[in-house]
Amino acid sequence: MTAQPSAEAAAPADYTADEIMTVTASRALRGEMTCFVGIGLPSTAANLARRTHAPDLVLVYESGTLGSKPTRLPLSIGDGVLAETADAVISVPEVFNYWLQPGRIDVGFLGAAQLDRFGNINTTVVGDYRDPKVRLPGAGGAPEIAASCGEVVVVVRQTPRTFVERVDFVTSMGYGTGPGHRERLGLRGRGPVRVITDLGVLEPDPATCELTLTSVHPGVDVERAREATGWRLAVADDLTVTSAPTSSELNVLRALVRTATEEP
Amino acid sequence: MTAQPSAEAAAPADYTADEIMTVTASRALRGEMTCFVGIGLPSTAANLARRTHAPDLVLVYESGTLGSKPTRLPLSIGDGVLAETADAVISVPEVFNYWLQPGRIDVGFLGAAQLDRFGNINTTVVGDYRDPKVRLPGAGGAPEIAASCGEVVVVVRQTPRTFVERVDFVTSMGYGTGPGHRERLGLRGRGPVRVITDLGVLEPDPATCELTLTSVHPGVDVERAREATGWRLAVADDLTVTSAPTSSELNVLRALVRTATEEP
Amino acid sequence: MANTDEPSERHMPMAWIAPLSEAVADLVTDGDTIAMEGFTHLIPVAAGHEIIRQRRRDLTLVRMTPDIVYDQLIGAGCARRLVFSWGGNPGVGSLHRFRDAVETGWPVPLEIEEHSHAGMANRYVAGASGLPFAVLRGYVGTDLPAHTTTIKTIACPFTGEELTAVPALNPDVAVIHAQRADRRGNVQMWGITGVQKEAVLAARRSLVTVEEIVDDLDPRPGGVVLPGWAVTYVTEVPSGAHPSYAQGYYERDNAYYRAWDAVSRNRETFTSWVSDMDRRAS
Amino acid sequence: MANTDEPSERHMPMAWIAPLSEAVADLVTDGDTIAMEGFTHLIPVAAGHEIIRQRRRDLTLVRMTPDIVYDQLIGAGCARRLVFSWGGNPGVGSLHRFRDAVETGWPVPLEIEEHSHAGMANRYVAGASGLPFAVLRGYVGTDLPAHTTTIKTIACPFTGEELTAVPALNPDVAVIHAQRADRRGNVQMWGITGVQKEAVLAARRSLVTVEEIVDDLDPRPGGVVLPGWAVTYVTEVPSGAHPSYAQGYYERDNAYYRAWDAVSRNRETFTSWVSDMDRRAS
Repeated sequence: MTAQPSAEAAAPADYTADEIMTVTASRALRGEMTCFVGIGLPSTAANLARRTHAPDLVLVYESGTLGSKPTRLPLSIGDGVLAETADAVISVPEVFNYWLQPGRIDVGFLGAAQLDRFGNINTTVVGDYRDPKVRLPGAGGAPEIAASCGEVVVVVRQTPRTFVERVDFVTSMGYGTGPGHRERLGLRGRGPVRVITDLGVLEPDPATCELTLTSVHPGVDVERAREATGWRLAVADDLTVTSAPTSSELNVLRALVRTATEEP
Repeated sequence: MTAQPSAEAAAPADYTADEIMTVTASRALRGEMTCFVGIGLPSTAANLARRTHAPDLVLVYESGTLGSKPTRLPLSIGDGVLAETADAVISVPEVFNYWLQPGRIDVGFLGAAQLDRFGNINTTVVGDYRDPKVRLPGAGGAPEIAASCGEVVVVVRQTPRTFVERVDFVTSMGYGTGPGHRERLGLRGRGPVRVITDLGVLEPDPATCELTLTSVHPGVDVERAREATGWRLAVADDLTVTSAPTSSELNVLRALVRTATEEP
Repeated sequence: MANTDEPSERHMPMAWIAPLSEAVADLVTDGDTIAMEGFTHLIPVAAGHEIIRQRRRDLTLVRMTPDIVYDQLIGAGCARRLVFSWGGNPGVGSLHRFRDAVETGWPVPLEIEEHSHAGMANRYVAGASGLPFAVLRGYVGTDLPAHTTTIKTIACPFTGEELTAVPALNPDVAVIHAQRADRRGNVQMWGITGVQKEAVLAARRSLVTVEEIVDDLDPRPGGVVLPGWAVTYVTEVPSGAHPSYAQGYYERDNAYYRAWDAVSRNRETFTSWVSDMDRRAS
Repeated sequence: MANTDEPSERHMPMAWIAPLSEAVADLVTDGDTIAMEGFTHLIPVAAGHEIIRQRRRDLTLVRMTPDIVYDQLIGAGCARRLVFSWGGNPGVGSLHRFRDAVETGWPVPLEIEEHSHAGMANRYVAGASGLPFAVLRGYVGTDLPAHTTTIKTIACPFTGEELTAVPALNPDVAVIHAQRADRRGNVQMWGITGVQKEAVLAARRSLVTVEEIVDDLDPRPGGVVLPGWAVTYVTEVPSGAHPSYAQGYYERDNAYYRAWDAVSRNRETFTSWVSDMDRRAS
């Protein structure tokens, strides 16, 4: 996360909060990894990584494409470009049963509508399940991505509405109620190792599993991150400042985003 | 079985016992059927049916070929010609799980090393399982073919060694110990509706499920069939004589067999 | 949705080729359970519109990813129950008709049975396999089992390990869209083929709309072929997946998806969209 | 054969490309469980011969259809246990070395664990899926469950119906043969592909021998691609499936299968066949 890319770092005025979030997320991926990619911000970050420091990153989409190398940013999880550029296209049952479930995927990239201090994710409802205030899309592939990938990275904008003391519904389990909970349930993956937001980076405390601010983006102070968090946010003693996006990262990201808005 | 084909019937001297067995077996298949085909005599009979009265017969082989239309007689269950001429080639798990198990196949065509009066089949061992006199190939796909196909047709040469009072090992269940046994176990298919041999045809008695001689091939008398049977063979009151192969059936069969011996 | 175990009901030598209105009229009855599948690609939208036109009611709609065609069916009052794992307008946002039905019961209350993708995919696999249930590692630690009765635990008889079981899906009718079929009703699709084969094989009856019916299906890389004897009806409906896409035929109409957000946002604009269906079709 | 649950052990960015002797030496250890699959087509015979040459012992050999390459491994004394569903010389007759080992214990006693094809296929599926067992409608009414401890019943938690459970297969090593691979070890096969994908995905380590290594895998109808990161070793072995066939490369050598009957029928001719292996290979 904090490794300094070689190209020259840009000044905060030169990029948006979403851009540093996406660039930071892309840096969480290494070239020798397999990555289960959700659509939206995670997909943008994964495609950026593949075009910058991680050209051998293997992208797996739940529509059944293994090793997609999209030439433009896919607009949906089942975009034709994902199939056309894949090493293999398989059925949806197969992607879940043969590839995700056995723990073959190193990192799962998820978004969230609500997230709590133990990294549990809600994408199902706000309010009561049977009488919801807001009915959200639901689980999709997320519960099993969160359970089975070697580790999980969450990419989400940080607001008090999103970062809540307790999620209204656990759609995807993070650390549950704290240390040992995943292990007691027999979940295979390590869980959310990093939450990357538009303000900084949170990582689980090794002892308590509580998400702790470990890095702020340039120009963001701790107070602002605390205000954007619905629980009493813990801050790491060795808090760092995120390396700013380099101009080359930004150029690649912006070119990539342009490919999505130019419809084929 | 006893329907008289239109072309002229041949005299017994004009065909072998194996030929009338194969022709009779082919007549058990109709054009609108799907047929799960084992290699050897069943495959020859099914391919003969497709080239004579049942051109729309759908052949399914356990190697994963659906709707094969082989241009020559396949020499093995995984012959290349089966894949090249199939409507679809699928994996072996899929052929068993999606196609055989749910009862999508009308008729299963099986052979036997031993067969008893209730149509139970042994292809596993002669003698004791742990200390066998003869170790046979084993089950292959047969147990589930016998359980799940709409009905089963057995094609086997009739000898006292093969037609035994009690099989040494039930590899594939026929009627088990008699009426109601299949139903108690929840098997979905009707079981063996016909055993076609080089001497005649046996069918289960509707009341007792015991295999009963219902037809003898031309020139075969009941005594000869009894001698070739290891149990006290019941004979139907309305015993018929099998329609002899027609010259056109024989011509097609012989041409077909020639394609198998001419290696590609 | 019990399995009838009647092979004779489930297949025939070849599929029937008929016009869409006839196929839907013959296959879909009020109260049926209908699965329309397609994962972004090859969504059977035209068939869904025909169900709206024929004013079917009390349907149980099954789909992993209910998107705008299900929003339309729900808003038009065809459904009383939805079995699903993710409902949204991909890349745009909420399904407003779905939310209105769940949150306020308009136009009719919508019961939901909610799963994950892994669970739904395995429920179709069990249905296609003639099994009453499927086993997976799923739902553990989530709140889904507390709200969905069709999620249970099962112990491995060899290791004792606890896993999750979900019941088979055996819809009355599966509806999918494919690129091509031949005159015997053999169906061919390629690109992302999702869970469509399993949906058809799990269902008692099926309808496949296709871009075109051709004399011969030349083999295609990545092609999946469903034999005609495993399909009930095949119907030629060019652009039948619009606004989703059909690889090799047309691209996704992303503008339609974006425009749907405004059309569906309030009941009045949606109601006039439904009233205008016949006019648009002609 | 327990699942180690170590993803890091199971994949890497790409397969290693190495000579056959090196790959076998690195992958196969005395006492391992080895699955060599191929359904008539694409049988990994050359790899089997290399295991004989390296004099591996006490192997548990797994294969749905043990045919002559397993007869050779068994006769050469490599195996102490066989897990299978059909053992024969297809179209010819018995496997004489297999029968000699089972009936008389020569050259070493051979334990057997016997299943049906449906059971074996599902055991690989469970192994590939990271599940400890699979459920099927199988074995009912047969004598197999009385002699095979790895067949149990299981009740559906929704309907109470009794079905059959079999444990996952997770071999130490899977060995298959394919038509082609690219330089990253992505493997492509077509024609009858049997249970090979499942065998590789179920195994801890894997070896794929291929007819040729090419720069690019152009798509093929019916082609199955196994990504290089799911495979441990890829080795170029032209004619590596002989005497079985490789669609698009060579036909089945039926004369070899027939001739094997005489070679294998007695211990002396078989023993000299083994002694002559190195001479024939050079």
